[in-house]
Amino acid sequence: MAALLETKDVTIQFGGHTAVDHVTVDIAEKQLTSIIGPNGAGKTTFFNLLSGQLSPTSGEIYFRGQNITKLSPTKRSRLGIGRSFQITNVFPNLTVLENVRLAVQSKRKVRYQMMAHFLHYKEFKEEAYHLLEKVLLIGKADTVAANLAHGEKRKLEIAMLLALDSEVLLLDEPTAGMALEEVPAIIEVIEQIKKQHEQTIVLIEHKMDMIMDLSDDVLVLFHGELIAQGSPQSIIANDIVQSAYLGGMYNEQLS
Amino acid sequence: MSSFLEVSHVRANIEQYHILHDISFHVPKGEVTVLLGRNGAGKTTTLRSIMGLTPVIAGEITFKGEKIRNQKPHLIANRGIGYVPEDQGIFHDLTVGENMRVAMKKENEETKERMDWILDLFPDLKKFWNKPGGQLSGGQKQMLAISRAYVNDNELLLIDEPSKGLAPIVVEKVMDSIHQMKERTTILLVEQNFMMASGIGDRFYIIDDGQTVQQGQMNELKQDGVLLQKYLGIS
Amino acid sequence: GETEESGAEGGETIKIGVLASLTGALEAYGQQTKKGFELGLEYGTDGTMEVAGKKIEVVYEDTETDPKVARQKALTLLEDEGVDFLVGSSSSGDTLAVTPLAEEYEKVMVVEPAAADGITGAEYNDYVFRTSRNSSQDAVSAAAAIADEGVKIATLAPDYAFGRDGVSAFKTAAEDLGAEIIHEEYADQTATDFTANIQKILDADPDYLYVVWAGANTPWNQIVDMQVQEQGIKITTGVADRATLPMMAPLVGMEGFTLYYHTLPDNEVNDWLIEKHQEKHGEAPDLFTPGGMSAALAVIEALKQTEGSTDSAELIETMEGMEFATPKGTMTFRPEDHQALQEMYAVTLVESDEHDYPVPELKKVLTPEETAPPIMNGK
Amino acid sequence: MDVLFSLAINGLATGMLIFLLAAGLTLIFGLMDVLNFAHGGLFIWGAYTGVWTYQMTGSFLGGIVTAIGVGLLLGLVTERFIVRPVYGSHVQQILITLGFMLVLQECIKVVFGPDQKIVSPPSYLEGSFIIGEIVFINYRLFIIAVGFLIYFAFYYLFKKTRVGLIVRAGVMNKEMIQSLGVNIKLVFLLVFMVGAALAALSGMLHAAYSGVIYAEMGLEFSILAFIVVVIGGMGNFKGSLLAAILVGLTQAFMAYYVPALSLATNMLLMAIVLVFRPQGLFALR
Amino acid sequence: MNLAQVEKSTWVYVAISFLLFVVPFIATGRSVQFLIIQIFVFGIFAMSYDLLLGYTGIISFGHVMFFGVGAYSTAVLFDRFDPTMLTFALAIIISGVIAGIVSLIVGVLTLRLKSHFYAMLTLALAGLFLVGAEKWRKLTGGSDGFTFGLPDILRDSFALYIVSALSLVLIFFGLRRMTKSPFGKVLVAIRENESRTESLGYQVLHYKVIVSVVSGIVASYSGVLYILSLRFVDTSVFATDLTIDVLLMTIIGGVGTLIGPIIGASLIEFAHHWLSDLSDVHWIFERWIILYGTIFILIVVFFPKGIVGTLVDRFYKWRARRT
Ligand SMILES: Nc1ncnc2c1ncn2[C@@H]1O[C@H](COP(=O)(O)OP(=O)(O)OP(=O)(O)O)[C@@H](O)[C@H]1O
Ligand SMILES: Nc1ncnc2c1ncn2[C@@H]1O[C@H](COP(=O)(O)OP(=O)(O)OP(=O)(O)O)[C@@H](O)[C@H]1O
Ligand SMILES: [Mg+2]
Ligand SMILES: [Mg+2]
Repeated sequence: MAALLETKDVTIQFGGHTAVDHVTVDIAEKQLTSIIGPNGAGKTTFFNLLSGQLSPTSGEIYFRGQNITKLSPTKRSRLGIGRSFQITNVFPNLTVLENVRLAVQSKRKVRYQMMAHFLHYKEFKEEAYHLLEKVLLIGKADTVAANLAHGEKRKLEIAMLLALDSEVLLLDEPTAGMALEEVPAIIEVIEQIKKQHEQTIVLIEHKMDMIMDLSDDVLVLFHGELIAQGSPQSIIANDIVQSAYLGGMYNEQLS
Repeated sequence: MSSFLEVSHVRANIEQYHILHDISFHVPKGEVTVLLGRNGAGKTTTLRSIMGLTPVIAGEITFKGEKIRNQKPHLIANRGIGYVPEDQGIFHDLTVGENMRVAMKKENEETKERMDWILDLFPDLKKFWNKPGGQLSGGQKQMLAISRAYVNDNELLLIDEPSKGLAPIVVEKVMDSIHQMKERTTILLVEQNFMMASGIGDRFYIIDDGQTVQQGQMNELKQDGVLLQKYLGIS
Repeated sequence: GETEESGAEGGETIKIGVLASLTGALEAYGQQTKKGFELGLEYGTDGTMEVAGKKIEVVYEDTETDPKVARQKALTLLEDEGVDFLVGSSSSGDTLAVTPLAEEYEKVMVVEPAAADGITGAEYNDYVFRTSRNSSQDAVSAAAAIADEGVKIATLAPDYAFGRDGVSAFKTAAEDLGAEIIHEEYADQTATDFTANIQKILDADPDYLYVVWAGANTPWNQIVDMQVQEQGIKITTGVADRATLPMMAPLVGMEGFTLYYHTLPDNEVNDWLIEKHQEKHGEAPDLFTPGGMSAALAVIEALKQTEGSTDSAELIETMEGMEFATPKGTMTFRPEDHQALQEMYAVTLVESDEHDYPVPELKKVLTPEETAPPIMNGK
Repeated sequence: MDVLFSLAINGLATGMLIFLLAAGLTLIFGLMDVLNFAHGGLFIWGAYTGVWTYQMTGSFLGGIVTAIGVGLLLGLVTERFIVRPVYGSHVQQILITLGFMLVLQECIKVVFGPDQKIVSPPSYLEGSFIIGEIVFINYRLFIIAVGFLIYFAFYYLFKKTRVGLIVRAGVMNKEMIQSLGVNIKLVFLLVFMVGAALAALSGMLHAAYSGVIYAEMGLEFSILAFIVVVIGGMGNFKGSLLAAILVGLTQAFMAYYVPALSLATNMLLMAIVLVFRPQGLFALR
Repeated sequence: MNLAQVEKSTWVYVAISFLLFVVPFIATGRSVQFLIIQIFVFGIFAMSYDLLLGYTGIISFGHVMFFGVGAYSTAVLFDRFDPTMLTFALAIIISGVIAGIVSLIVGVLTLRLKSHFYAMLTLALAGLFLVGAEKWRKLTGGSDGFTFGLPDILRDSFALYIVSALSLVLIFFGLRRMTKSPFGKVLVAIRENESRTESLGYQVLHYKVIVSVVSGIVASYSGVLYILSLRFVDTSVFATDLTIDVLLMTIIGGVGTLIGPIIGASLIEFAHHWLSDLSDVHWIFERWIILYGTIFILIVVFFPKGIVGTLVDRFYKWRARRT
């Protein structure tokens, strides 16, 4: 399968600390790749490198064979790399609907239009509503984003990412803090995308059952290094993953 | 006999919205009590009301027999209640060490001991002692938030979703640590991770739409398939 | 505006609008002008507030030292109050924002105490007469007080129009008298430290240091601290209002000049002013009080000569070359640029028994001819 | 060489004076993040009341004590009634503190009259002496000493206590610091009062330095203080001190060597620093 | 455009605009007209400021530099050339171009900075403009300033009134449309969360520079009108006081609303005018500035989001409570 995103020896250092250490991976097109690893292993940092929030100290990043190492987040987003954030990152004083609408507007490339009234673009709003429905947030469309409960913000975050409709979706712990009963709905959304076979998803999660169910491919980061890559089953059998990431309780559960 | 922490018929509004309608529960000393419920049910708001951060318009909250409803947050905190907020409340520009230092109410032998225990629990914090809190990874921030509440000799801890963003092995450590503290400290927990909740909880309450709708012993809940399915979507 | 009515029943009235900074940074000056103007009217009309059978009405407006407000107030005066004369104001900017209105409404404006040369120079118009001295007159007086063949002079002035103009006028006048300007130093007026500037003056080693200064942040302390006088450099400057005298205590013995100090002029009008001012306000008149009075006297004298006519053409013709008695002796409006030629005073700063601050002592009256500034309106 | 030294020492003194001015703002603006445009008002009230006492009693020290007392009191009033409702909102802070500034400034004129007031240092601090070719001005040496004294006092305070941390934490997340058992309102109040007292003290010291005080001087000098706090790096005493000295020295040397630009010194300096080091010279955040 | 789609508020504004043109037939006094012209001028200036502060979340302490550029371009042109309408047109164009270039350079230089630092840098640049005007006396006349002639039409207060009113109305509707356009929505997004806007695929710096150029040009135009009404120019057109004034007007009216700054400008101009007139009523009011300052304090207390902002808020709450 063709690699959509590739990194070559990507490294980033913060002061003396190497957060991502010579990582070389291929992320296959239209697949769901998961990244796991202990806290502070460099998963989010790796996302930041892919999406352009950070630029690597050394190494290169390719998207469809094009070197994008030096491109800004904006440019990468326009190329088709969209992301959600681990720490909720929305427009706090705008309504939920407006948050999503802004993302839709960007996708439709209406960026510097100063003359037309925004209501002129009704379909943006409709699309935004549609997305809110998908993530079970339709009832909160007119709530100001700052007033959402934590789990609701996570859903909004996902809706905004979906709105961008980008080729690559980078999802950073989308379900952290989401209620047990609502996680399935989100998984459902992800599964649907997977089924459509149109978008490439990269997922960071600490929920192992989700990883096992959804992933085609799993990457394991450890102290910034890529220590394993493979199918979910092979990864879970990995000793280091077992001892240093999952710990005893998970084993008990498995057995 | 009034229990350790008693919340009865609490109602709270945020601006013009009624968020809590009728919240009642009690937390016995030395136990771990867990609040469960879906997103937006009002769990966080309940903890904030206890802390004095969200004003209560009706009902009563007593701690060790004393009314603490709508007292100033710092007075409530100084009664020996620690709080780990949902959004972690890290002081981003302060280093990990400074974050800890700000939290310390006293600096004595006991605190020092506890500090060693904490750093043992979360070695990452030691490693990044001089790093600004804002630069930590999501999970590291969560560890820091928990540690800040551990560093003082609190009688009651309110912890909002501690497992969020933590690697499975760290979740285990946090559970361990709660077990260890149980002798001295009572804990009120909001948790979405049922494995963790059921692993350490003694009692549970389910909150739905601003009301406490169910309560009971954790062991019972684990067995009760109907309840699990109805409120927690677990089958 | 604030109206003071008095005088004859019935008959026509003549309305005068006075613009001054009654609040803000130049408040003190504005108040002096106002008091002087009031007393001027009283003196000029012998207390009747009437001239040529018409009663006089005055409206005072506060310009707040803001050109926009000045213009707004001037319009109010010209339009709503329908004044026949404008008088004012405390700052040159305020004044320049108003003089075109005087021309437009064809009303005579007596400028007092704004000093910028431009008012009777580049920005001159026929309706403007100035009773206050202009910056060049200051400079010429200063030169007259110290300049002589072979005297070496350095200058220190704030780095903006007032300082620059003052120095350049002084330079011309002093060089005419044979002196040599060996160093010009300009300082940031808002700075707190002038020692570097003073250091350079010390390096130049002149006989005299001529200081042009206005505003509150003064260099005097530092001139003393840097022991300028001890190093054989004599200081000279214009003596300003009473509030600044205590600051000049360390400069006792200094030779300089002033446009007014109440003990200096020796004439009836001044005697009357001192007495009345003491009676009314409990203190002696200050720097710009006689100016305010002179403005009033100029207006009254003009009206007397036109027999109460407020026709502007007639007034202008009358006032050009008009002589009128003021607390500073007889002033004359020069026909070419309508600048009043007037006495200035060369003084020495001496300690005083009465006050805990030094006072200027008359060295020599500089006659109007001696201090006549160049004509700068191209006529 | 002598000139260099003389410029340096006078520049240093100016810098110290500016530091005193900026010290209060370092607390209020730098640390507490309050855009306090009324700072100049605290400054003039310190100057006027201090000078009044000094001239009534003849005691310079009395004047200083009065200024500090008035500063504390005004700080209390300002924090409690003006600033407290608007923490966190710069836009509201600008409006309300500017309004209060006008009130403070105008009240000076009501109480003390509109005229400027003349002051001189006490006899024991007056005058100057010459060593070699260099002139040492006594009062400036005194200012330098006071400046260092205050700097070290606060350096020590922040080193030894949690005050600095608590204030910074409180600005970042007020609810959290309260939940940790800190009465942040009280801390803010006290820190604000100390900042106000520093402003008032510097007003008094400045009065005797420049020899004259007037109501409008407040706003003029507070802009300078803002500049120093920003280019020093917000909330950092060391940064403020060094930035203030930098401003003082630059002013002195520019006035001597590049007089044509001396009018623009402060602004140029600030523009250059911010273009090349946008976070200020010694950023804390 | 379908008339039915036009927002209700637009009709209200259109109606008010028409009223503006009736006013000079009622208030014929020149001093009243001058006062209202000042409100228009500062209304325009404040709207341009609100574009930065209210819509994009940028606090600038140097906005006066554009105002001053407009003022001096006009004054110098009228001083050097024959005062004709052609010169006026030239003045508008030249000042717009200079302001555009200046704001482009300033924007590119400064807009990368964060809040306080940006504010202080603009303060510094405006300060340098002031010093420049002070130093370049051949052109500017320094702090003494100079007066200049105007074409006969513009000397007429009524004509100037119409010109200013028309400018205000056109600029108001123009900017309103801009803030309601997709572009304007992105500005608001930038105000709320810059980095998030970036990761949605918007180039934040471009937006900021564009908005600062638009704002600079509008501000310079208000400077042009100001100087026409004053017919005298001095360095005070670069004074920080003016930035503070416009800041106050914007905040008092309510940031993030365009009508707010206009109301703020009216309030400040009128309050100033009336309060200072009070001093004749009773000596107590000689210190009217105390009252003036107190008004600011009270506005923060009773209208925390500015007058318009707070009223709009209350209206929404009231509506929410009814439903
Ligand atoms: N901006 C930054 N400056 C300095 N260090 C940073 C920065 N961002 C991340 N780090 C450090 O890099 C390491 C990797 O962080 P990262 O956020 O990528 O971890 P993570 O794998 O996402 O962990 P988690 O599961 O806890 O979210 C951590 O040790 C963190 O402290
Ligand atoms: N400031 C506010 N204004 C309006 N509504 C609010 C505000 N804060 C919270 N809410 C609403 O109150 C409800 C309860 O919120 P709360 O944060 O207590 O939920 P929660 O049970 O903790 O949810 P989660 O599991 O997602 O954290 C939510 O529906 C939320 O939208
Ligand atoms: Mg992470
Ligand atoms: Mg919650």
